[in-house]
Amino acid sequence: MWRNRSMGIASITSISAVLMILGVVLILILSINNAVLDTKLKFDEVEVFLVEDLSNESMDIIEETVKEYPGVLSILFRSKEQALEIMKEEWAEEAYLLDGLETNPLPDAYIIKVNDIEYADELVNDVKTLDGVEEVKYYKDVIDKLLIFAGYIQFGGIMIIGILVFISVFIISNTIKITVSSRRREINIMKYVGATNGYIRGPFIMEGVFLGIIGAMISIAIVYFGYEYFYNSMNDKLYDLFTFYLVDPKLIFADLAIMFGTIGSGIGALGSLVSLKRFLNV
Amino acid sequence: MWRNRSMGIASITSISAVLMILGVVLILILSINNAVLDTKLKFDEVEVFLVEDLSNESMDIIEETVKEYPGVLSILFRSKEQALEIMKEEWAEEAYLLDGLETNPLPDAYIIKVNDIEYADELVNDVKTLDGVEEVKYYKDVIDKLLIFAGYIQFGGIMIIGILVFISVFIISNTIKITVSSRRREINIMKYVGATNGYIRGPFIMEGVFLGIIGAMISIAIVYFGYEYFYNSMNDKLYDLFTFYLVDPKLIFADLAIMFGTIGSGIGALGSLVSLKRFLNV
Amino acid sequence: MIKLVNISKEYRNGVTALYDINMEIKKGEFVFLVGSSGAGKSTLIKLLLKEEGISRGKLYLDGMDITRVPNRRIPYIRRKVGVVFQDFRLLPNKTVYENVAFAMEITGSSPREIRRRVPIILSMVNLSRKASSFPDQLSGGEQQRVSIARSIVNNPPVLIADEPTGNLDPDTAGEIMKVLLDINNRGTTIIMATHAREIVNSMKKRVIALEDGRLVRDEEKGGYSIEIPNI
Amino acid sequence: MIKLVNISKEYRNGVTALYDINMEIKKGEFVFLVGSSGAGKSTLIKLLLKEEGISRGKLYLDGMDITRVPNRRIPYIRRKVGVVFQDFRLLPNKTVYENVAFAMEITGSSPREIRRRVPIILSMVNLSRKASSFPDQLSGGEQQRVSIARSIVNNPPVLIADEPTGNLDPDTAGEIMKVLLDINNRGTTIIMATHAREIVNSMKKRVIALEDGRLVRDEEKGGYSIEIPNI
Ligand SMILES: Nc1ncnc2c1ncn2[C@@H]1O[C@H](COP(=O)(O)OP(=O)(O)OP(=O)(O)O)[C@@H](O)[C@H]1O
Ligand SMILES: Nc1ncnc2c1ncn2[C@@H]1O[C@H](COP(=O)(O)OP(=O)(O)OP(=O)(O)O)[C@@H](O)[C@H]1O
Ligand SMILES: [Mg+2]
Ligand SMILES: [Mg+2]
Repeated sequence: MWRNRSMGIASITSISAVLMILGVVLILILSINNAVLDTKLKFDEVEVFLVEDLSNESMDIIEETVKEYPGVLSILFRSKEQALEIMKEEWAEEAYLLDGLETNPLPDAYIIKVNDIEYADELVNDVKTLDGVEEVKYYKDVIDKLLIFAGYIQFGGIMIIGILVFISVFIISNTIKITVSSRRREINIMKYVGATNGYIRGPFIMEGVFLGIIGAMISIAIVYFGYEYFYNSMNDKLYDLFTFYLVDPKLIFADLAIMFGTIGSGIGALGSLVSLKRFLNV
Repeated sequence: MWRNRSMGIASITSISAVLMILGVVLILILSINNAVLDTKLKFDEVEVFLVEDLSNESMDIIEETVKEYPGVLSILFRSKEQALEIMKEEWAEEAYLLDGLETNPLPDAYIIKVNDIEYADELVNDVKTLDGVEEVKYYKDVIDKLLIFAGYIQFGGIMIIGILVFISVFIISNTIKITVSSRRREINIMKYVGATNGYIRGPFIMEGVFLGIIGAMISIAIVYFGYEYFYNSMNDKLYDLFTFYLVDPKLIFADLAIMFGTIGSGIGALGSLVSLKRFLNV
Repeated sequence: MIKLVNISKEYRNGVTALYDINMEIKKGEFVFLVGSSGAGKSTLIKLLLKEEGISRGKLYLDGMDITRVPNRRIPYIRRKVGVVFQDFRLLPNKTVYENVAFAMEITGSSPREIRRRVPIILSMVNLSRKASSFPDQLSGGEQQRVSIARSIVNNPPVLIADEPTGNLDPDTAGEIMKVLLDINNRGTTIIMATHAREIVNSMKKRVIALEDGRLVRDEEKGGYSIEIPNI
Repeated sequence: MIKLVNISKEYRNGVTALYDINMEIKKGEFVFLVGSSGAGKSTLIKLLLKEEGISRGKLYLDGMDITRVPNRRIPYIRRKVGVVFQDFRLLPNKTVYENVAFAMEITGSSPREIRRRVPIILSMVNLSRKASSFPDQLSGGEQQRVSIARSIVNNPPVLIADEPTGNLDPDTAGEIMKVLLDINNRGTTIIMATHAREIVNSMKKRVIALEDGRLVRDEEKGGYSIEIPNI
């Protein structure tokens, strides 16, 4: 009785521990994904700066050329005056610096919204060669860096999850192996009395699944409430910068529950099966 | 034979797994600490903006007042011209905007370097009331936000480590409990033949320590080489922003080794002791 | 019922426990298996139970060749052969009642049938008072009687007993022998390995003697030793 | 050597296994403990070995009161009392040789002494050939002989044996009894619980009989049962 209880607790603990870490890493990855996606959306424009006093014809050509490209959502003209206004707004406190300007040194520009900034290279190269285009600016570099960086973190996270799952399956199958091995005598006796493999296997697999599901439930509870608490306290403090990208706990609860339940009971069942195998050949 | 081997592997795996995660979290916390420390150093100045054409007397008073404060490292005068130069440098590409200025709208200022920006509140409040001071700017808010944020992350990290250590001690002591329980008969027999508790305990504790140290060695190797690889590949790609704050693997190796070794063997020994206790009362 | 043809058994560590054994046991027979310690009695029983593989020779049960059978068929063979082990082999987490009931459960007996039969069997081996005890709360002899109860509860056509009276006082042993004789009279074939000279000599049943792994004697109405028991 | 005063034993589950036992066993005596299955023989032995606590009464060993002793002193009491268990209790991961040597190691014997003595003891119980076998490679009787070898290897002043011949054929049992008599003649006090009527009757030693937990007979040169053995 004591032996089984202790080993059950061990199994549940390992399953919960693994799933908890899995949950944390998952939330991290999801949040980073969120951030990357959002940043990509924000940087979805190409700025085309024009030479001073461009003719209407040249402007038409530019507009036409741009509009032909797939992935272009809209093209908008921004006059130098509008640009200065926007700048003043953005500078806020330091706007007084702009008040001292003699003339408006900013150029007219087209603002092109695109689908996905990653595929704007061709567009940019083409537009650059057009008459009357002074300079083309877009945030490809920033985005590229960000993407690579996010990729690294995601890769790292997935690696950690992979290692963890591997380790956990190992620990759990070992725990169960030990449970089974401590019941070796019991299994042997059952076999000698004429029990079939299925008859013996049944309860062990049930137990494995049961332990797995309990472990999953515990870890879901801890991860969910812990994360919700963290999420809310972050939001209270208004660290928008960061918490803006945190996934909403409510949105992931169902996914977490299904995922943890599946993984937990799967590991439990598999662990039992694998570890029983060697003992059933009596 | 097989039983012991399998359980040994289970113990080693759990110890390694825990220490590995511990290592990753540690490195994360250290790196964040680095970043915070560095940011704090960068934001170690208070800017005191002066009204236009301030008298030398008022300036002297300000200098004297400031110098009296403990924690003030230096006080430097920055003229409006110097300020504009610096601004132009910083703006680089957009410096042409400043060329259009009629007059220099920037104020003269004192730049006060302080020991720790966190304790500059009093200084700032005092200086604000002085004659000829237009405005005082320092990055207390930014730093505060950063600190609180870093604090959260560190707190989270330490929580995770705590939970992990707890879980791991539990798993390991359970694994060893199971090892011991599977040797219950053996221990009983030894006791009946007249073996003392010390005689029986010895090999088990040795085994626990041994397993712990092997687990520690494995996790050190994985964490160290894995992190070194990550570190180097990040440096290659020159993501200075981020990798600047990563701790150098070479610097932490010794600490990691000592820490992991101690924790690993400690957990092993403790686990054995704890789990043996109930079996020795025969 | 059981037929052994030229059977030999060599253990993996090189010990040859049985050499070239031939015997045939008919339905309803009562056979004593005797021989000194290490002669090969338990090994022979392990072969009949498919607990150990057969090195050479052929083994038949009920006309079927069971020398080699796939693992999944072994449970069904074992259900035909009740067995009392020298070391009892009781499930430590189950009570006496549950240990016996368990043997019925695995063969798919109905709960009602189990509730009816188990108490009868327990009273046959004089253990009704201990029905709710666990094995480690029993004396050696009591554990042996549980083992016996479990082996006969399913009414197997063959019953194999490895020293079923080894840990019993003569009175209890006598009662157990009565139980065995009783089920033997109802048609169950019984093979009993034993060292109990008095029991063998008094029962006047077939005796098969092993000596260092060889069959050295096979006698109807034999005695424990070779000298003919005084009449 | 051993003195029991009004000893009773009640197990935690409420079973009272011994009632009010009084006896005194002198140094160098050979005592048979007889009684039917469940009479309390093993329980009495467990009390002597401090395996179970004593419910009421007093127990003396070698003049010392050992009714209650701190746990850390128990190993030293057990070293004075060699024991052969009904269920052998061999270490499964050690060979026959190592199982016997182990009992010497824990008492701090020198490796040389161990190498000298273990083979002698193994040949006394006729197991020299099996020295490097593991317990599960032995027959029941062979395991019992290992258990006997281990119990006498340290020359304990008292030897307790719980049915040491239960799994042995009469010849091997006779040899074991010769070994026990031999060490008894060298001064070792021996208490042997047994069901072997022939052995008890032929040895003419002191017999203590238990019945349902009560001491019902204590006879010098007694027999297994109450009727005086025919002369
Ligand atoms: N698993 C095993 N591996 C190797 N040798 C074994 C194994 N089991 C038994 N033996 C050896 O085979 C021989 C026969 O053993 P077996 O158990 O059949 O004897 P037995 O007649 O039942 O003796 P006993 O009356 O003492 O129980 C012995 O020499 C024993 O040491
Ligand atoms: N651990 C225990 N807990 C409860 N009851 C027990 C325990 N051990 C033994 N008993 C009971 O105590 C009584 C005496 O048992 P004991 O083992 O002393 O008998 P025994 O004389 O050695 O019998 P046998 O000859 O069958 O070995 C029996 O009724 C038994 O069921
Ligand atoms: Mg045998
Ligand atoms: Mg007993």
